[in-house]
Amino acid sequence: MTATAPLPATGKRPRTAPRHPYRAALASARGRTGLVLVALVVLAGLLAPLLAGHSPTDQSSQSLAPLGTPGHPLGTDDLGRDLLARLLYGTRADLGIIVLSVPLGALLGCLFALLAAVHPVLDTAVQRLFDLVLAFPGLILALAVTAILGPGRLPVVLVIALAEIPAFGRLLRGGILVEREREYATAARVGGSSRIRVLTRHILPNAADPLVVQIAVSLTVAVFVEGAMSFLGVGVRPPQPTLGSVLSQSVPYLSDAPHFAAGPLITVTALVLGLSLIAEALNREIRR
Amino acid sequence: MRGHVLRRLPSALLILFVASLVIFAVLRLVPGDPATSLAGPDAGPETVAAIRERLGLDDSLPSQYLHWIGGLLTGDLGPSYAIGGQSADLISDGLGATVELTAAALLFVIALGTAFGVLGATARRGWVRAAVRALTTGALAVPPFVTGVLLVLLFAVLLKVLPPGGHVSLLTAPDLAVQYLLLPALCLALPSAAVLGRYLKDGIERALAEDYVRTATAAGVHPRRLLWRHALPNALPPAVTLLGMQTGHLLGGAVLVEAIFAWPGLGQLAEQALTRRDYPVVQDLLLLLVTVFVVVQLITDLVYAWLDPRIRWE
Amino acid sequence: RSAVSETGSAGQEGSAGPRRGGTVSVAINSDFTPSLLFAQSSQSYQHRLIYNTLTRYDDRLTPHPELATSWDYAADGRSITLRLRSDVTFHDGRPFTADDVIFAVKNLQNPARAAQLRSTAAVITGFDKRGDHELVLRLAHRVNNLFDLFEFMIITDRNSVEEALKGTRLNGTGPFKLTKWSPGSGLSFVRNDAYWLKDRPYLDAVEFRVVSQADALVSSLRTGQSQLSFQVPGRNLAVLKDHPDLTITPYDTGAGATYLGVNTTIAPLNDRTVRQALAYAVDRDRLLAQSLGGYGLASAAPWPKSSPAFTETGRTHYTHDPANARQLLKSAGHTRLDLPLLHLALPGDTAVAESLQYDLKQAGVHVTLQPTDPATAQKNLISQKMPALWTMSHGFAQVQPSTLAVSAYPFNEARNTSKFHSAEYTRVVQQAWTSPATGAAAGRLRQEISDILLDEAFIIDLVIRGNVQIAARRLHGVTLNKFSYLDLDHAYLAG
Amino acid sequence: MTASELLEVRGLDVEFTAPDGAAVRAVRDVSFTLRRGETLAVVGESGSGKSTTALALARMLPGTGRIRAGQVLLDGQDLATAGPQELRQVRGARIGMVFQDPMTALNPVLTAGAHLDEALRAHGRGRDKAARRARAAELLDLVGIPDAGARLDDHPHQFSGGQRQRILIAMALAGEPDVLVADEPTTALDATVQDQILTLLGDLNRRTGTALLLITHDMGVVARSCARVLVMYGGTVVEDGPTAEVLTRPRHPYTAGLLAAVPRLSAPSGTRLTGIPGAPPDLARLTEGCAFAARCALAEDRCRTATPPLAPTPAVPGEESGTVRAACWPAAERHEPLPAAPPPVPIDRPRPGAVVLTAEKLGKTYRGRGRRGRTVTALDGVSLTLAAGETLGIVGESGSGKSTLARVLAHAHPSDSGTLRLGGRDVTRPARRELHTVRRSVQMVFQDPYASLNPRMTAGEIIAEPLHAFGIGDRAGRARRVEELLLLVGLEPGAAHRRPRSFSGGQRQRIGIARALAPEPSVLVCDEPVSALDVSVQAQIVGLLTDLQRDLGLALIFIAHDLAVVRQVSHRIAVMHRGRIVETGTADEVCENPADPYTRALLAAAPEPVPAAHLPRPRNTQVPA
Ligand SMILES: Nc1ncnc2c1ncn2[C@@H]1O[C@H](COP(=O)(O)OP(=O)(O)OP(=O)(O)O)[C@@H](O)[C@H]1O
Ligand SMILES: Nc1ncnc2c1ncn2[C@@H]1O[C@H](COP(=O)(O)OP(=O)(O)OP(=O)(O)O)[C@@H](O)[C@H]1O
Ligand SMILES: [Mg+2]
Ligand SMILES: [Mg+2]
Repeated sequence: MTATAPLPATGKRPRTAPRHPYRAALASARGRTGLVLVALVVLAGLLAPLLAGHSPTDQSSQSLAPLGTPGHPLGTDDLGRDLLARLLYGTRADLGIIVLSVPLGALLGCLFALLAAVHPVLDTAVQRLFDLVLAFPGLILALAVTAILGPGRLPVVLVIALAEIPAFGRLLRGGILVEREREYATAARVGGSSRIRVLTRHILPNAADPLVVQIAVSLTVAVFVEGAMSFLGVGVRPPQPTLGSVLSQSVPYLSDAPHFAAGPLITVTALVLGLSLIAEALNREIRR
Repeated sequence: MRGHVLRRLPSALLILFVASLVIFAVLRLVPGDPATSLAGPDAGPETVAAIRERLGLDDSLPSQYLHWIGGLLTGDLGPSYAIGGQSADLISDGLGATVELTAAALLFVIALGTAFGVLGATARRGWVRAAVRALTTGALAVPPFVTGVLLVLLFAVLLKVLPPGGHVSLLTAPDLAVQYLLLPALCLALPSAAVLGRYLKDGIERALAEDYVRTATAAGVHPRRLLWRHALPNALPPAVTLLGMQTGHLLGGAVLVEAIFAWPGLGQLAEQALTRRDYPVVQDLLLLLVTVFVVVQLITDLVYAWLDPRIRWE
Repeated sequence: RSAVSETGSAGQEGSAGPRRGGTVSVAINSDFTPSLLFAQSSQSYQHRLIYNTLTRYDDRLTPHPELATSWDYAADGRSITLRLRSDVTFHDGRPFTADDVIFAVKNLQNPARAAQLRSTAAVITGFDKRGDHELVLRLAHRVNNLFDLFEFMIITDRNSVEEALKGTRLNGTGPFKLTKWSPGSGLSFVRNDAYWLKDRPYLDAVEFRVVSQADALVSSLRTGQSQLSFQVPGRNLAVLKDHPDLTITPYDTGAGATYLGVNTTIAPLNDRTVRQALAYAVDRDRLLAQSLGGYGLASAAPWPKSSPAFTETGRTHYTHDPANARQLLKSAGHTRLDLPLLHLALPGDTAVAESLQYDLKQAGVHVTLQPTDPATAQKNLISQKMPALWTMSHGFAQVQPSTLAVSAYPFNEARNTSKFHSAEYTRVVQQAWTSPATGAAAGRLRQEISDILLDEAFIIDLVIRGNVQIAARRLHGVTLNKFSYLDLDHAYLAG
Repeated sequence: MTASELLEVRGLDVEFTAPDGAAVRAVRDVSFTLRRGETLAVVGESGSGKSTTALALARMLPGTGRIRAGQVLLDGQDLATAGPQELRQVRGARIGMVFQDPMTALNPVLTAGAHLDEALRAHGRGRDKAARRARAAELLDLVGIPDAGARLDDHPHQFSGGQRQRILIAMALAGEPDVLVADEPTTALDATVQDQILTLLGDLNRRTGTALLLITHDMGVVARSCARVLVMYGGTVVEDGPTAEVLTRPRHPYTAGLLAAVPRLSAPSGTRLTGIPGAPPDLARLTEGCAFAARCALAEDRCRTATPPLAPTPAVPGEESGTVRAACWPAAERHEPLPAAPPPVPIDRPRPGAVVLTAEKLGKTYRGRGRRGRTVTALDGVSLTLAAGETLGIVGESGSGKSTLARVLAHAHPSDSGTLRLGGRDVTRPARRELHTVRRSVQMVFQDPYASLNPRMTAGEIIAEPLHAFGIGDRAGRARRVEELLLLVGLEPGAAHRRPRSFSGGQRQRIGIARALAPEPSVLVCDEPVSALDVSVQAQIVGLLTDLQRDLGLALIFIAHDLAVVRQVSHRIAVMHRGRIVETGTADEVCENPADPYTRALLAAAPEPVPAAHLPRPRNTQVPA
């Protein structure tokens, strides 16, 4: 019998132990650009109290001041509130919403998907449940949920989470179905691992890859939904700014005072671009 | 194929049944009722009582539910409480407009989405890819209520080439109708087109890296045919599933876009009916939307199977 | 064909005189609601196109003949004799008679019709027909707002009222016939060739176009797709101001007023001093300028300038004075209050609420906004379930002042959302409604009502809003009655 | 260059960029010529640059690959510098390619006819659609697909693996190329199908004069189909010459090692194969000198410092000089042949003990999807016994039910009928508890070393998984045991922290074996543990299993479709065909006196790697001058 050298013969990536694909993705040019963009937006939100010179709700008689007004670098809105402050705090509020709602939706979706993996009957039930949630027009749902719960962050978070449940659930269910048939899962069962352990320790980590990409996509969708809800008047309780509410307040002035809308638009664009770059980088790396 | 449809029927009916319960329950949970909406801001209790009586809101909830479902089964959708007229008429009026809008938007989604996907995946020139990325990012980042207003400002107010809003039926004056349709359909389509484009781009890139493309390349097939004949058909089936889901979004998203373009469709009707708590109209309407979604899902499945020969209906 | 030139306002102003022909497109922000045909709803513009009323007020609330040619009050004020036009037919050709008037009154007495002037209609207890075109109405007691009722009450075909309430058939005597109602998109009218006013109307047709979104409404006017609208929110008016093809005409009759309502049963708002402090805390001028686009009248009292009850001292009874507000609060034993404020979850209302919130905060009153959808708000309003504070609009200040207190729910002496009761208020209101007084005596009674309203501050008026008419420059002769019924009898498109 | 030289490759250098930026020199200084009508084999172990060379010919390098230097002259036209337009005209029309994996090389949404149509229209063959369709049917017929006209409208998934491979060949032939490059066209196929394909290629070469460049790592295939052979190692050509010469008298030690590792059907049961020790070089950090030096028993000092050129070697007795070239310093001076591969060494193994596992009339049917789905009877009344310390070899063509049998025996799937006994206990349908204990004594090594290891876990975690499941040892104890197991299967303990992706196929198979051994089973079911590996690694794994059996007294089930390997390791052999065992007997008996016609067919189809006395049936009369 022969001695075995540690060198692999497959010619993939021989020398260094392979980096985790997520880390590799974030280290790619694409991933790094995305990361920087997202980080900028997140920092702006986190540091809002430091960066904003004003309270986002303080009003003055100076309405619709243009860009570069002394004391109001981004100008003011129709009620004379500082737009920079509203933008920063709005970003902060949006971040608060999406970091709550998307993971919540993801978690619930995954729980349902796991439930579906237990038994074919449950699987059918869960699938129909997803269909049901998907079938309801989102904005109508938003109106109803807010009417029941009253205004505030909670309904926004719930509506977004609800919308995300089927997205994550379907994805993970599909992944589990595919991975379950893979040889390594059978190998684990033959190796004596219990069903639960095979599911959680073997199948889940492999089925979770598309979820990571989906999270980036869902975060974008969440910002989108928040904006739509603000526009319909069922968003976060005023006068608390959100990107969506600042944007919807700016609509009557789009032709006369376009700077009103510019801040939130640029911020959302940066966030969306950043997240989609990250998602793309992850996608590429996972596919390798 | 018939077998497939038949097999899906029980679960589809189950969804509709559960949906009807949910719709009914949610509506009664929402505060406010049609009687107080109808009574006006200066009404006294006796007015409200009289209206409640007239609308049959004094009946027990189960009997109201059974009344509704019974009506549906016999083809009677009942009268509208608050808007006026018959629920069925209101819905069929709005349905025409919404179908026009959704169908046009769907066309846009398909056309733009394919363009985004194909160009994003294969364009040689960097600036084309950059432009596609900018467009898709913009379409996802700028909400339709802003896109809509901007489109109107540009095409209706400044350039004066398209009307700012309103609706003419395609059946009565197709040439005018198209002009009314263009902006709202585009506005509604943009986000979905961006999503589809991203999806297709990914699918095409993946397909182009597959062995069978290498096979075709080795046979000397032209790159254009590699894309259209080999890569795209493989990227399509999953995109069709996405498109099915997006159709649901388009129907739902119509609430905003219809308001911005004064489009008398189901979205507007739904909003109006919900704000006035016009129970029958909201109920019928939501159930209709759920039905449409279920049917679209079924169609999606069939199209998927048609596009992907590995899947057979039996 | 182009959908743009199709509707565009092509011609410039040529000959100045009236001219037959043409179609006017009116942009409305909410659809016609047939079941609210007899109630005052936010959208009553079509009423006077299809129907007529008995009389019509001028700006100083003097009634003028419409379907009624003349009238005589009995000396005791307990009956009135109406003489009616004899040359009027409904759109279906049936002649108009006294029976139609009797039906109209009885119809409004029905609670299911939800008519705001039901209390006034209910005063009419007897009908004496003297032939087809003369009628005596007997009143239970004297009222001084009977002509408000006549201004409000549309004369409908008594045989088709149920169809009218479903929106399927609206048969009236008015200058235009309704040809089609397409729910959600609008109404179409054509000229009534048999209109009793000879050679009127000038216009061939009128279109109502539902454009619910304020921005869309603005675009529709800017592009000439619509020639007339009254429903552009103040904030959106700025872009229309300099438009060459449009004229903006504010009516100072005050179709509605924005107010801050106070629930007087919730401590410490049961203390009048606290309520007065709130009235001092708000900056009405800023509210008017920033949230309402400057169209309206900042006023502490509910009366528009055209109202007989209007006084400048009443209007400026409370002005922005945060120091005074704080002082008053302190004297009532408070330095900081935390209260909820309900408002409608619509863009304009939210801006008003935000503005109020900021002003109140400066006086130490910290309010939490409760955006609420209209249906829920309505339910809270009429079932007296409002939180401590709310802001909404009320109507009825534009007609006889007594009507406000008997018909507008927020001010109702017997039962109002503020749950305010006072024997004094009840006495004064009843007296003002039923008193025979005219001239200075009537003025004193009105003053008493104003004084109580201002002093008790259970409804804190902020800004009186009138209708703002935006019309194509070549559209002339448009008027509104006191209840915002659009009158196009004499309207024409020039050039 | 003579007129008959069709393709000439000069000093080809191909480089990839690894994700970490390092340059991977996959092909270095490769030169060879191919004449019209010639058949040339390229052999070498996995990763030696065979595919890369082939792809570089038509400039179809994947990913970051690029030609760094050299020329590819096709009738004098340099393809290495040609533009896209020229390349497109060459691809398919002059150079046809057949790729390795027939499962993925066809577009799942296009019909067979559409594939051929595409290939035909790319070069304007066939005037119109109808003409192309007729030609497509002709081509399918040519490659031996029955009822060709009707099958044009079938999709790839409706064809078997062998048929798909034929479609690929038909596609390559559609452009009537001068050169056919076939990259491991039979690796995924079993012996009988492989035989058909090779016959087809040979016929084509003879009939149409198409030159053939055949890539493989199977010496048997080389011997059977090609007149000349090129041996690659570490990205370079190490030996080049007429097949008969190279396979019988290899000049390069690597070639010799490769040949020694090839199992012979003629070798008796219970012998040991000799693998080449060590592992292939890392192409990203090549140093001067012979790439094989580190593994070469004959290496001298100069081998490590200077790269040997590919030069004609001195003639050995009975051969014209200079027909064989080798890149080896010592070989350039040696006149006598390399020492012949040592004859297979019989190993001493204990006699089998008592019967541990009995299967009686096992049946298993797979039901297709849906109500009217096709059902497949994978096991049809299979009975067998297995004794302690015994190896039972199971052979049979692809799809004969071997894996299904293995899975049923290892309780990966339940059987539909029959009984299964373990040490006398009936364990056909064990309860959950019992199943757990059964699994402890019956373990399995899976067919596919790539798919059966969880890519997200480290080797250590994978091996520790059964320990965990059976509650063996505490954390530290398990770590120690993992270390032991790794050493036992010939891996460094440090390997525990790496993920499967960073191991070679052979190493992965070892991890799978370590996992299966972890709970100390008494029965080990090995499902084609070597089919996916090349010969030298195969020799290592087979040796390992034999040693383990000797040391641990394991009862082994050894599944393969290569009779030669099976004969070598097994005490007894069972031949499977269509879900049944058609023949059983001692290993030597079955191979030497097959009773069943199917067994005979299997034996006949197996290509013998070295034509000892009789040279490979030469398909081609042209012998290099
Ligand atoms: N796309 C790629 N990116 C980076 N390196 C690659 C790529 N393809 C091949 N290589 C490297 O090139 C070398 C030669 O690979 P090649 O596929 O030519 O080997 P092979 O001889 O065909 O092996 P096998 O028998 O496994 O098919 C390998 O070491 C591999 O690491
Ligand atoms: N999960 C499954 N579902 C349906 N059919 C299956 C399944 N697994 C195997 N089969 C079928 O059962 C038959 C036997 O398959 P099995 O995998 O046991 O063959 P094998 O002898 O191991 O082949 P190979 O040499 O290719 O590994 C084949 O026809 C195969 O198509
Ligand atoms: Mg290869
Ligand atoms: Mg197998």
